[in-house]
Amino acid sequence: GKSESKSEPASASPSASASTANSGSGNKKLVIGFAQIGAESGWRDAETKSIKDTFGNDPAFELKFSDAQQKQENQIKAIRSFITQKVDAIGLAPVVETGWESVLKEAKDAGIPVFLLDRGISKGNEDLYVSFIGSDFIKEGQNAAQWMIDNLGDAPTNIVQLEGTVGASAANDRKKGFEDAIKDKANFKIVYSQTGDFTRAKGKEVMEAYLKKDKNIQVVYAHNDDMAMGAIQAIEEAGLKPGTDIKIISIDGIKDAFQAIKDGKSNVTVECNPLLGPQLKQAILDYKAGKTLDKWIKSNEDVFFGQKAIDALPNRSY
Amino acid sequence: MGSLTASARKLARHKIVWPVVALLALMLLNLIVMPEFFSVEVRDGRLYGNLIDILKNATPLTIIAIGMTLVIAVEGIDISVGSVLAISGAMALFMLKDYPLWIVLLAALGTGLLCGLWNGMLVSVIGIQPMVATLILLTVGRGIAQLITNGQVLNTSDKAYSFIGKGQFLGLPFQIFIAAAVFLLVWLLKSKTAFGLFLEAAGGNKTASAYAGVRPRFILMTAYTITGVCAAIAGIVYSSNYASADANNAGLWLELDAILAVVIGGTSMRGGRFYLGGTVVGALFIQSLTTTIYAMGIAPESILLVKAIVVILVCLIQSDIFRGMLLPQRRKTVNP
Amino acid sequence: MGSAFILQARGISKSFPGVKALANVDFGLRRGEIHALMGENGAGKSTLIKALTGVHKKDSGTVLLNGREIDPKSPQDAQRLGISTVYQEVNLCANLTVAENIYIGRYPRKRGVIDWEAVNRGSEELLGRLDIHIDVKLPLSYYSVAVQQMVAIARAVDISSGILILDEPTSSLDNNEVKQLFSVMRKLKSEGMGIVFVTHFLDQVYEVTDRITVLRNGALIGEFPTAELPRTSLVSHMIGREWRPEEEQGSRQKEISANEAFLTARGLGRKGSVNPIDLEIRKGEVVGLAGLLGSGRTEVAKLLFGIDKSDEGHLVIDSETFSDMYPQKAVQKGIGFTPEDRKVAGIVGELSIRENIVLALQARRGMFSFIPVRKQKEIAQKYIDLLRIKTPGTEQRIDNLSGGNQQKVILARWLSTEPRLLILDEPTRGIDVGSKQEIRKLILDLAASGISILFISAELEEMVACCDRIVVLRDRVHIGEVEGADKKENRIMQMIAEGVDVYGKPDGVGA
Amino acid sequence: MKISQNNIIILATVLLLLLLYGTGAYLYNGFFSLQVFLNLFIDNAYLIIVATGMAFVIISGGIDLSVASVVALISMVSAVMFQHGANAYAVMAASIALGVAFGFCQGYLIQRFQLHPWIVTLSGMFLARGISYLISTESIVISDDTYTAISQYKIRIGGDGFISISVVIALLVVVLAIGVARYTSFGRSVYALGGSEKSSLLMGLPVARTTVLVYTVSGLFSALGGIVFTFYMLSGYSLHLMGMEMDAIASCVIGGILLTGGFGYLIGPTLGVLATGIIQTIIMFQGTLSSWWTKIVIGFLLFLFMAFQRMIVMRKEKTAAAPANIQRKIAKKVVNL
Ligand SMILES: Nc1ncnc2c1ncn2[C@@H]1O[C@H](COP(=O)(O)OP(=O)(O)OP(=O)(O)O)[C@@H](O)[C@H]1O
Ligand SMILES: Nc1ncnc2c1ncn2[C@@H]1O[C@H](COP(=O)(O)OP(=O)(O)OP(=O)(O)O)[C@@H](O)[C@H]1O
Ligand SMILES: [Mg+2]
Ligand SMILES: [Mg+2]
Repeated sequence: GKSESKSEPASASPSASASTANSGSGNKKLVIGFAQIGAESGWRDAETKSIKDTFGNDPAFELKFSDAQQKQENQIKAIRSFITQKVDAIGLAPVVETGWESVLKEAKDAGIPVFLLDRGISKGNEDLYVSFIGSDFIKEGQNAAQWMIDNLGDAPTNIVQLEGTVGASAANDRKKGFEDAIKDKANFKIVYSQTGDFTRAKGKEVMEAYLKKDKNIQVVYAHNDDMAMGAIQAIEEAGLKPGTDIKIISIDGIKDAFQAIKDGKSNVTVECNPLLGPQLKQAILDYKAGKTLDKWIKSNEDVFFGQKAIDALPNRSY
Repeated sequence: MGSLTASARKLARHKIVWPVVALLALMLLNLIVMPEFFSVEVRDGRLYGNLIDILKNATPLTIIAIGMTLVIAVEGIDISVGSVLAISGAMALFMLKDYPLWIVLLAALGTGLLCGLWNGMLVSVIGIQPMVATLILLTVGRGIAQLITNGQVLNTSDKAYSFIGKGQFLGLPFQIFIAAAVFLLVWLLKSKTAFGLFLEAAGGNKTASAYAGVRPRFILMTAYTITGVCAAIAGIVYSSNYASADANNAGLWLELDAILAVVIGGTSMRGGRFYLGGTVVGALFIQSLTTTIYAMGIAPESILLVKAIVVILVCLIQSDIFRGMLLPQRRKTVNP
Repeated sequence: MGSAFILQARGISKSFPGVKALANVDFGLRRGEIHALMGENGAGKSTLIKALTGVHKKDSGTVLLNGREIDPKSPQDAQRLGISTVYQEVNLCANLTVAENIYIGRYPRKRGVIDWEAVNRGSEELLGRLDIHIDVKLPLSYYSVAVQQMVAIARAVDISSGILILDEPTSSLDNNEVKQLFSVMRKLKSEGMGIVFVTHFLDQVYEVTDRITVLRNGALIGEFPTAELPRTSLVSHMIGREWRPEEEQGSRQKEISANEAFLTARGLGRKGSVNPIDLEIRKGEVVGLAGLLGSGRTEVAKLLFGIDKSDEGHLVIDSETFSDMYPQKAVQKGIGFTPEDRKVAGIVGELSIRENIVLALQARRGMFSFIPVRKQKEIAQKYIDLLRIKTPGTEQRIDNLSGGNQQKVILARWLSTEPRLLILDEPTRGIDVGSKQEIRKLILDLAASGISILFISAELEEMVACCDRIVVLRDRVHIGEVEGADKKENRIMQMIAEGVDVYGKPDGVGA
Repeated sequence: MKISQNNIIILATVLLLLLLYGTGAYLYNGFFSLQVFLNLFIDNAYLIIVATGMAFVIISGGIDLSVASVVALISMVSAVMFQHGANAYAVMAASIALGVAFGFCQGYLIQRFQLHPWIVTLSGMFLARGISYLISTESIVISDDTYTAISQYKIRIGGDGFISISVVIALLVVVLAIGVARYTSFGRSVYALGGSEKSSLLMGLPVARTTVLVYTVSGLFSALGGIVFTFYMLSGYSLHLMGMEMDAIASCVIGGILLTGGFGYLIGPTLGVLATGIIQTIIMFQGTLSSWWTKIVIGFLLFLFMAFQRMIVMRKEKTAAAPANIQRKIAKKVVNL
């Protein structure tokens, strides 16, 4: 306890000087406040790490990072606190689309630009932020479906969908994108759809139950890789071959998914890139330089399967 | 006839009856709606089926609920069990890379022991109220687990370690035997030593038990420590079953299920008498409900609703007053 | 006056699982009388009261209030009907202040909100009438059982309109409080109130009551005018066999001063609680602790047993010196302690009689030398028989026992540890005449077999009869000791009153 | 000098709050500003209200785990009602009715069937969330003019500081609660019930009614909290405030309310909320902690707070002397023996 509290004033003093005299002068550090959702998954941690590395390693910036423990109220509190600390820009990964009007308006009134990361906010509030940097969950769902349509053709296909946490926007959109894309393909049928809470454990448990019930399953579509990893275990324990007997499609692109594709246990992972730090930094610099920015800066993403996935594996950092 | 109803009434007074009835009712429902639910076949020399899954997946919950029973018996509560599970799982997988299995297991169990001691100390020595004392570890514990895993999901392919969670023994999942062993140990502690008596006395009336020469603080400490160790065992089983340690999600909200299992099992949250057997049945009931929900294909949005209604029904069945209301005519015949 | 019944109960029956607590009992309370309800422990007195006031649902029978049938469903109902009751165990909320306990549920109001001024003033007055002068703004838990009992009485007296029921209100009061209570009761009686009074003190019955109803084993034995019922026949009715007054025990004469000391306290004290005290208890000696309510007797006992930590002085037990005593160690050293407040510090309500009895024995033997259940049952049964505890079996929950029987179980708990020193704080509280004598006899027998006893009782008479030596406390200070010929009630009282040791210092007592 | 146990805890808590706040102000520039302080209230108005409602339940010896879900449900119901063009005041009325009905049902189940509050309110927690899910799994924006206006209205205080209407509501609610607890029969019955249910019954208190009412009050406060929270968020979402019930309980406990019932002041929850709020603010101003260190530090600060609080209380308990006046009076009585 002691050593900690001793070191704190030391680290706090430069930030204090920065935040008091930050306005405009180019030589001063730019103070960025980032309101992260939490650390609910490895994906999220990779995003956090990317942001910390990007700004932490750049002497021109100072990062104020806040972890909201998955709670919107905490994110709002964090933004309020950033406003009172007079930061130069705010980054926000909104935990949910709605409910940001008041606080973002306060930020706007205070003249602080806001950048959204990896998730958007509800329509009609475009004037409250500068840009949204991130991917399109609906598109990810569509991409997942597209791979299936491309590779499985017209064969009658029964699908198990492992949904994310009920109510989470990633779950809602990945479901919507996927279901819309196969709506008019009669051979694709989602036979079971259940939440796996984005976790391996639940993914496995749910899949176990379905395997007992039904022998006629061709595809597992999981809203994230973790649930797919769980499902793969369940399929193996049922004496079937994941990736062959039952095809595995998932989203996110974590390292384990690539490994699974390499091992032949999974088929495809749709990337959802968490490494948004550099793009955020660029956007802030551009904004400070007075450039006009796209409202939606898409993240660099891809769909990985087969050899492509195997080739990419060594470079995966999360 | 008279003696039959008399013995039925005597039976009804046993706390274990109602959780068993609830479990049977749930199974009956399954039997009617989906007979295939009960099919058990032999695959690769082991039993395979929903019932086996229920037993298997209920293991971590059962083990933790057994610990929780002890804490609740001394009028306490431990809401940090989920976090402790996460820490011990993370610890195990983190060490597995570099250390032999027995050290890994000892370290994981030791972590749980320390966590339990910490909770026990806060509650019995410093005197912080149990829910908040364990809330501290609930918060800190996740942080520590994430610190160990560096925020990533750790994986393992260690065969020996995987055996704990995935292995088969006598055709059954090995974890079932772990749960059974934990139950047996705690049961022995309860009924072959005076621990059970002291625990119930301290839970029933701390002052009076202190006056009788029992040391309630020591008993409290022990109860929390055992719970910590139970959570650690559950953490090992859990991480081994899923071959991964997920610091963020492992054991999330498990404390609520554990408390539910204890209460469904007939132990009162007000401390005192506790029923280990009831707790096990309660845990099995909760897992059966989950598996049933999956097997029935209930929509994800409705799961909570179903769970809420079932829990209330089960508790109502356990309430003498409610049963009395349902069977008013029976009362009259009982009394004269 | 007059013989008009205000409360009349006919054919009341009540069973609990395994127990027929009341069988077809009639009871009548007249206007302006004090009516004693008598019976052994477990006779059904409290159950009758609870059935009348809606705590228990009676199985059958009718209750008439002023000739009209009533059926109160809860104490609240009964109160509304004008029946105010002090139940046997103090039933107040220890977390609330004294004043609140008196006024809760019927606060005086000012502008729609509770008038705390009036509450505090009113309760001071009410307690003043009982000659209790305490800070009414402190939580009730600060005060001893005796004070709590007086508070409960004050509350009930103030609520009552028509009928007042007092279930063993005097069990832990000393003479002075009892006197005050009686004067209040007489006043209420003269105002036409009917009062039901339960007690095990025969003196009190004859002092204040007009009529006696006797119960035995849940059945009505009869109703008698007090003046026409001699004591011996009252007791005979209660116990169901011939009672001879000569059964009253003789007092102790044996010389034990030659024995060596078992326990010696040297300058043992605790700030704010007990002034440093020297105390010696020899083997086989019965030492009494006398003093008024709040004089610190209980606190001395707690210090000796280690419930409260002493902050000065030390204890010598069997020539071993201890400066920090705690109950477990005390138990291991062979000390036993029956606390005065059995509800808070004595029984573990949820557990069975068996478990309550073996608890201390087991604590003494430690966690791992477990007494098998079969053996536990034997031990429990032995003491149930020895102390004549009225219960269907060893597995009965202790809180289903009558008050007196619970007290016996606590006594059994300590007897079963075969202690070398037994500290008895009001052990005969709430115990019926017959059993009380047996317990006194037991104490003497124990002492004869070499066990030391520290005896605290509100009844000086009882102490004088049992003790070899009596230590007198006043305001938490040891002011003297009496033994031998000095051991007389009035001398002790005088010592307490004067606050000094008027008879000089007996040997072994320091300043 | 008499300080009852309640007072000590409150004093200790206030002392520690000042200490905590002072530490923050010392360590971080800009921490000691009016608005940072006012933000504590703005951001936690709903929590203050909910925790105060919870305090009644806890003092009565019960617990209410459903509060967070009820708040979420109310945000959801409000949003849906607005979608169907309801009037803002109708929505508020409906919210209150919903909360009260919900609380009443829980109280009824607990009282009538003697079920343990943990279980009933745990089911209530599942139920309220479950209903929210059924209404919609998506979050819904609220764009009602009245709500927006209330939400954005700023009440200026001392120069450039401001608070929201919600803060005023919260403070009013707290004052009201303190009054109810101290000056009404209901309030006192709650304390009695928490002290001993059996004694309360034998003393003739309306135990059944009080029990039901306590949960109804908690439902009402959850509804008020829900309305205030809806102002704060202007959205309905079924996942709002996951786990907030623990925050509310913790606030009560930090504020000196005993979970075993019978003890505590109604100002306690507010102090508790402020304590956790300040801890969070310190962490935000610190601004370099990783997610996991955030958790560890929050827990550690919470631990320090509780440990110091206990230490102060224990010291006081030790030195608190027995009431001295009783002995004097008794000495006089002896005369008439
Ligand atoms: N709730 C209960 N459940 C079961 N048995 C009970 C219950 N209450 C009382 N009894 C039994 O009823 C009988 C009468 O008890 P009661 O308390 O009326 O005795 P009492 O005359 O008041 O005795 P005491 O003088 O010891 O207070 C006892 O045998 C007791 O064990
Ligand atoms: N925790 C406490 N705080 C303040 N006062 C207390 C506390 N405990 C006891 N007292 C008071 O201290 C006084 C001494 O109590 P104690 O029980 O030792 O007296 P006693 O001599 O045993 O008398 P009796 O048992 O007849 O009441 C009592 O008046 C009691 O109210
Ligand atoms: Mg009685
Ligand atoms: Mg005493």
